[in-house]
Amino acid sequence: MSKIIEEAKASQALGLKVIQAQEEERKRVAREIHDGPAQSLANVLLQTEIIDRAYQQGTAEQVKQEIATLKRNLRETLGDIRRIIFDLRPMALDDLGLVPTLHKYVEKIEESHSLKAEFHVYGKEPQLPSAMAVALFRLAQEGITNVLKHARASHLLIRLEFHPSTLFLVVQDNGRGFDPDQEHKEGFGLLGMKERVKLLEGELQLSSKVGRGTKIVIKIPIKEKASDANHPN
Amino acid sequence: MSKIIEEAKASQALGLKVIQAQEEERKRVAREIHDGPAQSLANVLLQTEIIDRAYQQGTAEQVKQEIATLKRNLRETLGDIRRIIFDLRPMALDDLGLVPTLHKYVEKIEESHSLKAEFHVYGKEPQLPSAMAVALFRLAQEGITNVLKHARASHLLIRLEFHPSTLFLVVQDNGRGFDPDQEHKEGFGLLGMKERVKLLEGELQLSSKVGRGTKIVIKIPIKEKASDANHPN
Amino acid sequence: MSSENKIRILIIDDHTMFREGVKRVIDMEEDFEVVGQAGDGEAAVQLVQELEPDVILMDINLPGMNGVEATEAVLRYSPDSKIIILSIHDDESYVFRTLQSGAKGYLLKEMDIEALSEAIRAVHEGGAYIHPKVTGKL
Ligand SMILES: Nc1ncnc2c1ncn2[C@@H]1O[C@H](COP(=O)(O)OP(=O)(O)OP(=O)(O)O)[C@@H](O)[C@H]1O
Ligand SMILES: Nc1ncnc2c1ncn2[C@@H]1O[C@H](COP(=O)(O)OP(=O)(O)OP(=O)(O)O)[C@@H](O)[C@H]1O
Ligand SMILES: [K+]
Ligand SMILES: [Mg+2]
Ligand SMILES: [Mg+2]
Ligand SMILES: [Mg+2]
Repeated sequence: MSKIIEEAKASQALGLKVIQAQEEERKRVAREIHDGPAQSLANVLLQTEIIDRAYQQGTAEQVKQEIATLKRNLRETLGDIRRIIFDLRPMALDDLGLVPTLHKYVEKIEESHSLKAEFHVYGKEPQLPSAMAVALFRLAQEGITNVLKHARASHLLIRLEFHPSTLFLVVQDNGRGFDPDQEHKEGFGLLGMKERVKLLEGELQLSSKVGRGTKIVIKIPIKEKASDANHPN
Repeated sequence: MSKIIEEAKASQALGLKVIQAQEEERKRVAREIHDGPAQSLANVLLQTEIIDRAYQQGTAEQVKQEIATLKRNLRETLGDIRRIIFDLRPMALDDLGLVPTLHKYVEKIEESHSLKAEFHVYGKEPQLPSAMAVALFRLAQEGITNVLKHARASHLLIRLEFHPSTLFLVVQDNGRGFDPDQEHKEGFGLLGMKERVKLLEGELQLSSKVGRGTKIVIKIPIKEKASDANHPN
Repeated sequence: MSSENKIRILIIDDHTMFREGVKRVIDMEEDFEVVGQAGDGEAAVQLVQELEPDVILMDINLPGMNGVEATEAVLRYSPDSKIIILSIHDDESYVFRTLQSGAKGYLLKEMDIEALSEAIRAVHEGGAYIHPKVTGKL
C-alpha cells in the first residue's frame, strides 16, 4: 500500500477521532441524564400511582406522607438536573460573568478539599465575549484540577487581573511541583490549556520546580471589538 | 477530548474549532435542559401544592383531576428529557445501525410535518465506524432541519448510497431554494456540515437556486483502515 | 375579601406553563390577585407602568433582556416596585447580583406555597425575602 493512501487513511482516522471525542462527550451526558433525572422521574410517576391508590383507600395521613415523599423526590431530581447543567456550562458565566462564577467555584473547592483556596481579583471585569469567559473558566478549572490531582498542596491561589487591554489568570500552588520538561508522557490537560490560550491569542507561562510548587500565568489580550461581539442573553 | 488534541496537533486549527464547537454545544444543551425539563419540574412541584390544597378543601373529583394533570405533566417532562437524550445520542445508531435509525427519523419527520419525506437506500450498509455513522446521522439531521426551517418544501428526499469504497448521502428538497453565495451572514448549520465532511475527508456539494429547491450531495470515502480505527462499543 | 384590599401581583416568565402554575397557586390565597402576566422584560416595563402592581414576580432567564436587566429597567421607570426574582439557580452569586439590581426577594422555582406567600407578603410590607435553601449558603 502506498504511503499516500496510508496517510490518507490515517488522516480520516484522525477526523473520526475528533468526531468520536465529541460524540463520546454527548454520550456521557446522555447517559448521565438517562441514569439520573430520567430514572428518578420514572420513579416519581410510579409514586403518583401510589398516591392515587392511597387516596382511594388510605388514610389522610398516608396520602399526606406520600405527597411529601413525592415532593422530596422531585426536588432531588431538580438538584441532579442543576448539577448536570452546571457541568455542561455554568450558566452564571453568561448571566453574571466570570468573577462570580469563579468565586463560587473556588469556594466549593475549598469546602470539599483539605486545602486553603483563595481567589483574588484586581480591577473590574469588563464585558467579556462569552467564548472568552468560558475559555478562562475552563483554564482555571483545568489548572485547579491539576493542583488537586498532583500537587498535594496546602495552599491554592487563583488570581484574575483586569488591565485596560490585557488580563491575567494565575493559578498557583505551594505543592510538590514537577519538572515541566519531562511532562510529555501522559496528560492532555496542560496541552488543552495551551490550545485554548492560543485560541485567545494569549500566552501561557508555566513555572514549576520539584518541591517548590507550581505557578501558571496566562496572559490574554482584551480587544475592544471582542467585548461587544457577544454578551449575556 | 484529550487524546484527540495530541493527534490533532498537526492540524491545529481543527483542534481549536473543536474546542469552540464543543463549548457552543454544551451551552446549547445546558440551556435546553434549563428551559425545558428544569422549568417543567418546578411547575410539577407547584402542582403538588395545588393537590395538597385541593385535598384539604376540595372535592374528591377535584383531587383526582389534579393528580391526573400532574401525571400528564410528568409524562411530558419525561418526554422532553427523552428527546434531549435522543438529540445527544440516538442510541439506535449503536444498537441497530445507520439505516434503520435514519429510516425511523425520516418517518417521524413526515408524521410531524406537512411534507412528504422519502428515504431511499442503495446498496448494503457496511460495518461503519461508529463515529462515522454518527457523523452521517448528524449530517442528514442538519440537512433535514434546514429543509424544515427554510425551504417550505412539499417534498424531501434523503438518499444513502453504499458503494465498495465510497458512500453518498443526498438531502434534496423541492422548496424555495436560496443563493448559496449569499448565505454567509448567519447560520452555523452548513458550516458545521462542511467541517464534519472535511473531518471525514469527504466532499460536500450544495446546489440551490431561488425557486428551484436545494440539493446537498455528500461523498465520503470508506477506508478499510478507518473501520477498525473504532467500532461500536 | 374585596378586590381593593388584595395584593396585586404581576408575573413575568417566558415559560407559559409555569406562569399558569404560579397563577393557580396564587389564586388559592384569598388576599392575593394576579393582575397580569408577560413573557419578557420589555413587556414587564410596560405592564408595571400600566397596572402598578404591588408585587412583581420576575423570572431570571428571559429572552432578550434577562431578569436582572429587566429588574433594573422596571426600577428605572417605577422606582418603588417590589420585585421578587424567580429562578432555577440555587447559586448564591445569583442572589447577590439580583439583590444588587434592586430586587427585594429571591425565590427558587421549586418553592412551596408557604415560601411563595411569605415572600409576597414580606416584600409587600417593605421587607425582603430570600429562599431558605439559599440563605443557608450566604
Ligand atoms: N500543579 C501541579 N503540581 C504538580 N504536578 C503537576 C501540576 N500540574 C501538572 N503537573 C504534572 O504535569 C503532568 C501533566 O499535567 P496534565 O494536566 O497535562 O496531565 P494530567 O493531569 O496527568 O492528565 P489529564 O489532565 O489529561 O487528566 C501531570 O501528570 C503532573 O505530573
Ligand atoms: N434547504 C434549504 N432551503 C432554503 N434555504 C436554505 C436551505 N438550507 C439552507 N438555506 C439557507 O442557508 C442559510 C444558512 O443555513 P445554515 O444551516 O448554515 O444556517 P441556519 O439554518 O440559518 O442556522 P443554524 O443552522 O445555525 O440554526 C439559511 O439561513 C437559509 O437561508
Ligand atoms: K421560566
Ligand atoms: Mg490535568
Ligand atoms: Mg441550519
Ligand atoms: Mg425563563
